[in-house]
Amino acid sequence: MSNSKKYLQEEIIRTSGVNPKKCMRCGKCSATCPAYDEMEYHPHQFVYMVESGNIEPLLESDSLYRCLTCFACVDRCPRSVEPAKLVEAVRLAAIRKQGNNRMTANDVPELIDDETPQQLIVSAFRKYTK
Amino acid sequence: MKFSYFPGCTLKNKAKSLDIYARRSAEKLGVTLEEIENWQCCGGVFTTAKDEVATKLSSVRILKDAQKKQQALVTVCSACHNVVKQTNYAMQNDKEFAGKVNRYMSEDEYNGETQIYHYLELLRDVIGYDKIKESVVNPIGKKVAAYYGCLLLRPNAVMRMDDPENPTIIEDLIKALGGEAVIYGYRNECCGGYVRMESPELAGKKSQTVIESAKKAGAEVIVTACPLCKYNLEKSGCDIPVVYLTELLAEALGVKEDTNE
Amino acid sequence: MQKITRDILVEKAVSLLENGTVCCVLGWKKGEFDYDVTPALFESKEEIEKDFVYDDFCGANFSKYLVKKTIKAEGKILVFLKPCDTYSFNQLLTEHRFDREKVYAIGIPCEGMADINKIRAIAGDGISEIKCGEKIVVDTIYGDKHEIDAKDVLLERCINCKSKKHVNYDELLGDEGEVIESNRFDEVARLEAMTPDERFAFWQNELSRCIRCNACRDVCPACTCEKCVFDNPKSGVENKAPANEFEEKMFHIIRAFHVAGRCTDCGECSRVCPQHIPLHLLNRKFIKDIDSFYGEYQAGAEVGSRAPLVNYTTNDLEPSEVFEGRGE
Amino acid sequence: MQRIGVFVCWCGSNIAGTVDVVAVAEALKKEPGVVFSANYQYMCSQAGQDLIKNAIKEHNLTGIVVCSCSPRMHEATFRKTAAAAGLNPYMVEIANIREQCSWVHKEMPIGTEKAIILGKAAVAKVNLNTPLVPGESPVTKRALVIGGGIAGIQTALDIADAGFEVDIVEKKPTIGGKMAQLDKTFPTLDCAACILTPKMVDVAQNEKIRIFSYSEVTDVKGFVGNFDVTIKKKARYVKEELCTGCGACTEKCPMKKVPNDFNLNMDTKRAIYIPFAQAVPKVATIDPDYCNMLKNGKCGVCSKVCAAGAIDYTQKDEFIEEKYGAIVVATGFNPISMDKFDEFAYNQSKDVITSLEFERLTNAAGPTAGKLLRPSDHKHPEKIVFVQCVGSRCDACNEKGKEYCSKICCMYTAKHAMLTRDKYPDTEVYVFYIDVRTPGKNFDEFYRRAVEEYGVHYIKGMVGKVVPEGDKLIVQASDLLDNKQLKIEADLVVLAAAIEPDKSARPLATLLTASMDTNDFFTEAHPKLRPVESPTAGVFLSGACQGPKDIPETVAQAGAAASKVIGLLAKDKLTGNPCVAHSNEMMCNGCSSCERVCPYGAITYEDKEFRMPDRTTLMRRIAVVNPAVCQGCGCCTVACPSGAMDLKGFASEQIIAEVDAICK
Amino acid sequence: MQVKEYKPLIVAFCCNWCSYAGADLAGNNRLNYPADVKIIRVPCSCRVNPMFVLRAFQRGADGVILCGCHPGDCHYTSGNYYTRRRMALLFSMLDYLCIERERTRVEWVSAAEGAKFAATMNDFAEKVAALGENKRLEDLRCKK
Repeated sequence: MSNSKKYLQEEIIRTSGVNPKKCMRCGKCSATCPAYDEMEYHPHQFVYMVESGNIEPLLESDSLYRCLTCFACVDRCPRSVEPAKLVEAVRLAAIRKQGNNRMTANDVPELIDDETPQQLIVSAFRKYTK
Repeated sequence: MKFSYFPGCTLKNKAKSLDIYARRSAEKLGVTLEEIENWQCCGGVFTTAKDEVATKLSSVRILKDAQKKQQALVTVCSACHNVVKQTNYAMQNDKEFAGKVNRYMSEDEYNGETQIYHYLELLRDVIGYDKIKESVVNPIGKKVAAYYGCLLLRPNAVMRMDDPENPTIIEDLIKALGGEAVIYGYRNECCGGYVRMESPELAGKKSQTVIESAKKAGAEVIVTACPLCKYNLEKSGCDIPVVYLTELLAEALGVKEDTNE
Repeated sequence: MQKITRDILVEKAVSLLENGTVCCVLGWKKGEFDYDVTPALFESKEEIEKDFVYDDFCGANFSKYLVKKTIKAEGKILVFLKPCDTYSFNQLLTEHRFDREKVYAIGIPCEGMADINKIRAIAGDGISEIKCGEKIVVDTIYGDKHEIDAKDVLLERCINCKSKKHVNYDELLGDEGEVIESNRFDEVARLEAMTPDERFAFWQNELSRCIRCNACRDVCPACTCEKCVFDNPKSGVENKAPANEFEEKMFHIIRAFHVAGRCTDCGECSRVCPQHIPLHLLNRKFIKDIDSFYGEYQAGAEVGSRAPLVNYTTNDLEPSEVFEGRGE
Repeated sequence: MQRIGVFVCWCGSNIAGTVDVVAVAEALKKEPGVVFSANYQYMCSQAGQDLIKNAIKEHNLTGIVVCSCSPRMHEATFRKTAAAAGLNPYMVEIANIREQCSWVHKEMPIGTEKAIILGKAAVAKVNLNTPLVPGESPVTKRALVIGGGIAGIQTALDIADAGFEVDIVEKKPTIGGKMAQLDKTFPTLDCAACILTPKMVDVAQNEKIRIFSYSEVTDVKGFVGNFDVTIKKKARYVKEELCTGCGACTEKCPMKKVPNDFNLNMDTKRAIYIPFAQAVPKVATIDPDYCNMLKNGKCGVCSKVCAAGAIDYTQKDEFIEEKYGAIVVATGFNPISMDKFDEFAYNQSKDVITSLEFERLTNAAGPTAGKLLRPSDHKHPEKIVFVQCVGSRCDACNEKGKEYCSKICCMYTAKHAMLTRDKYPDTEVYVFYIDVRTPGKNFDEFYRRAVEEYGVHYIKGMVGKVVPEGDKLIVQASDLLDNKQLKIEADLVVLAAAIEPDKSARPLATLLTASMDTNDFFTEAHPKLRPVESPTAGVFLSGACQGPKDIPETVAQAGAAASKVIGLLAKDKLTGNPCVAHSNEMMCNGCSSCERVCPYGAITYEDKEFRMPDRTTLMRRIAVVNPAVCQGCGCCTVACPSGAMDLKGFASEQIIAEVDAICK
Repeated sequence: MQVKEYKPLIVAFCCNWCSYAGADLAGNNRLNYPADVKIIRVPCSCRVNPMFVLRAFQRGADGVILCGCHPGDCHYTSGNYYTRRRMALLFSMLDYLCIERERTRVEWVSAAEGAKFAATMNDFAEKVAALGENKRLEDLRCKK
């Protein structure tokens, strides 16, 4: 593994607090995931790809923004791997890069209606911007 | 009984009824909710990354304010509750994180001492469903589907509210209010949450699954504690009413129409 | 000044003796000097009324005496226990050293006991009379009179009192106190923070004064062995007097290790040491280490608790890890 | 003063190449107590041993030191040599000058100097040696087996076969255990009852075996060869000796709504019941929680219909005290509770069941008479999903499950899947697995048959959620190889629940002072070399109480445990290791420190009367070591504050003498 | 003047079941370690009384090492767990009294770890040799 890959991997493991080596590849996270069908890479792949250092494809993938952070995988994982936290760390690694904000304030008016709760807007900002 | 109370931004705006009925019902049940002064938005979602500090400070401030008043903190909105509770858990268990936060904060150290109740826990554990049952004046008399979503119950290691896979806390409340609780499979499945912003289709699909499941089980009304859940369900073509559980409660307790106003 | 007076204790002792609840009373008796209070066994009302004292010099911890006295006594023995004494009392019960049924224990409050050495430092030599009251009033043979505030001359162990709570008694006189957050480990921490050479010099200075009088051992409530290893020719460590320079150090390490996990930190060893060696700093080192390695443990806090040295967990600290994580 | 002989071995050039053996022998001759010293090429040879024997006799030696190879090599040899010459074998000490000297050092002067020091240390020790005689204790030639499942049954039969009396204590009203609840057994698919019930009958008919059913062990005292055990016979309100097992009472009892635990509460029984037709003993038992007569004195039907007059509503628990030489633990296992795994909806739908419940559903004597019908509506299920590893292989931080693999689930699931397809070819069967683990004779072949011949769909992946919807169960699962999330509309979901030791094991272990691991499985004396013995002498392990096991393994271990018991009971007396702890009662404080650290429970306390110099007497509490139980680790000697406790053969004095000799 | 080369004196207490066998294995494999190391066989590391350690220092040992089975592998199931506590506390106390901490050690050596035994002894002997003679525990008042 190249140094930059290794650094990225360490960074993600550190910020997520997840040890992907604990995974026994049962796939229960992906079995449980409500956003599975919309994802290019599924929760168990996140774990496996972070473990093997193959993180670039994840950084580029929309899958990062499909995770609903519903914590179902965290609760059901028999190995306490907590895949959602890993997805979150990879997402942060992506949007923390300069110019990688996925949404700007200008986009908002178009996306909302009269009933949109504030909660949705702030949540989306937390998720899509740094 | 007095508690510190954090309504959160949506409850001051689009979800006013969630807030107002919570307070009225609490008063009726002998509990005063004292709103924290000068609170800020919790941020809507909890960022699990250990190095995210600034985004969690507003939650810590809320918790510290409650601590200063020596009160337990009550929240109603599922999202606020989740964020504040997860932040508090991190303050208790992640020394490094707590250290960083405390360096930001000017005053005394905070290490997660504040006790947090979701409004439902306040009803179940502090007031008691028996007492609520006695106070009911308008029994609901409907088939009500409790919609938990994800934020109330998970992650269970932090939330510790109920069995995350087979919860009863809302169903028991519905029964106490004279309604019939409808059990259905997707009551703890995510509505699609914030993804509504970017992918209404995904959010729509998730919400429809929930709606269909509830309807199949015979629900006449769905209750939730989360403004975003309500919004998502309603935007996804839900043809049965989605109401806040505080509204249901206020109605049953006969305080929905405030005679003082 | 003590909150409870001699008269209350005497009245209590006499009534329990007269109504037959107890057959004798373990209490404090005036010695040659006012400050020289000694433990004594009183068997009659007259003896008690004549000689019983209770003042700022009643530091003696009676728990140990119960080991021998209860075996001989026909009935119950009345014993007065200050909060710190009750911990020793419990520890001895844990070790089955006496029969609880043969003791009537009265917990009495304690405001801290006076250190005669500190009084001497103020009043000088030639103390002829000391009266304990609101103030400690000292007369000397040279005609000087000193009024001293008891708070200024407390024993070290009382300054760092760890508990005002009685953990065992049949009857309590006065109010029950609380376990106190004390600073008793500060001095140990200060020593730990020294350079090895400084610390070596410190201990060399202290321990080299030892005259092996055995006062520390004889007063220690944890030292109740039927036969002490230092008196046993077969133990390999027998010695009566320091034969060479190593041995007082050896003596004190072994003694501290012997009581490790069982020492309640009553501080009697330092109180009685005629050479003023701060022996409690050895015992407290063990207590501090035990607390930090294996979780907090207070010997004698409850009867029957399992002392840290006769206990383990499978993930205990390794001896090699002892020096890690101290910023060294 | 001892008269010590020193014998320095050359071991060819092994020692003599690096150590000047003559110089060693000469130097040691000057040590106190040494009266003879010799060197020889091979001390362990016959000639070498003769040299030692002759020297012992000729010089009236009271102790010998052999400077040679490791004591682990020849200590036993030289002890025998000494014994042959009339010297107590424990008066022999070995100085290890080969493995720990000549072989690890290169230069002669260094090797020689060290060998002399090691020799001096050995001489110093021998000077303080005392003759030791191993203790003897008699053996009660009877065994107790706790647990009457297949493990206990097999152990009892094997022990009885060797001619020893055995008692089985079983807490349920009948022996048989889990195996009696099973339908077929893998990998041969013979019917469990057909192979188990004959063994149960054998037990009942064997004159050497007594069954205490509906009974529990409440107290154990004593030690290997001499256990005193108290057994509580719970009141069953039926006189065992009178009951004929005709079953009339169980048909007439008006209390019909009693959950039938034998069928895992999937149907009901009466308040007076016989668990199943082949129960042993075939005796009725009244459940006091449901019997109206016992609860409020109103009924008495069973008493009226019992021709044998066996019903006795006034029966009380009875305590029996028995003596045994050996105890076998065979307390077995249970599936874990599924309460914490409700993503699988076990508590939400009757049609989500555990594998053991599935066994009952397919068993001809089960609640559906062997027809596979769903518990909710008794319909025939058309699609069944089996979920493997439910609660097994969980992370230590995971508060829900067990860390270990439950071992038997892969095989029984293959069995269930295969039998379902065999009997109901129209039923689709899915098995979700993480790994299929089949290490056993004919096991993998069996699993392959399920896939290849019976068309069971094995899918690599786990089930994430089961949603009851209408009369279906929506099973949401991963297909990892196809990288898909599946949603299967199933009629029945079967969970392969992890297994755990029976709850009665932990308190029993405390009674026996037998050690357990964190999962409450009993620990072996050695995981490889002594797998059926507990570290506590005289306590043996049989079956799943030691770890998850299938039937063949259980039976094998049961036989192994029995052979160990037989080996013990065949002896008239037990000879112990004489190097055991010993307490000097004059110095003992009775403080219990030694007892707390003893891993064998070898130390007890007694109050002893001491005569004092002034002719008075006093009672003191003192520690007493049972030499038959002590294994000689010496932990107590350090825990003892007064130094009253010492270890024979490794006494403090002796070790200090060695230290002194080395540090001189 | 010729100065005699300083050789440390090291006492090693080894449990019979693991470490003593490990030492034997080091011998079988001819793995060298200094002859300064002298082994005393004990049934279990828990037989070693802190007094023995002090005795060795008193009599001039420069280093004392205890070897036992790895935690969890004790022949007597729990002996080494007690050793671990006793020695952790003893060593900490010796350090408190300024006995150089490198003079004491506990090492877990299994019967299969001949190489570890030799490596441990080499390392320990080297560290002790670097400290020089044990003076502090031998003599307190005179040798300054």
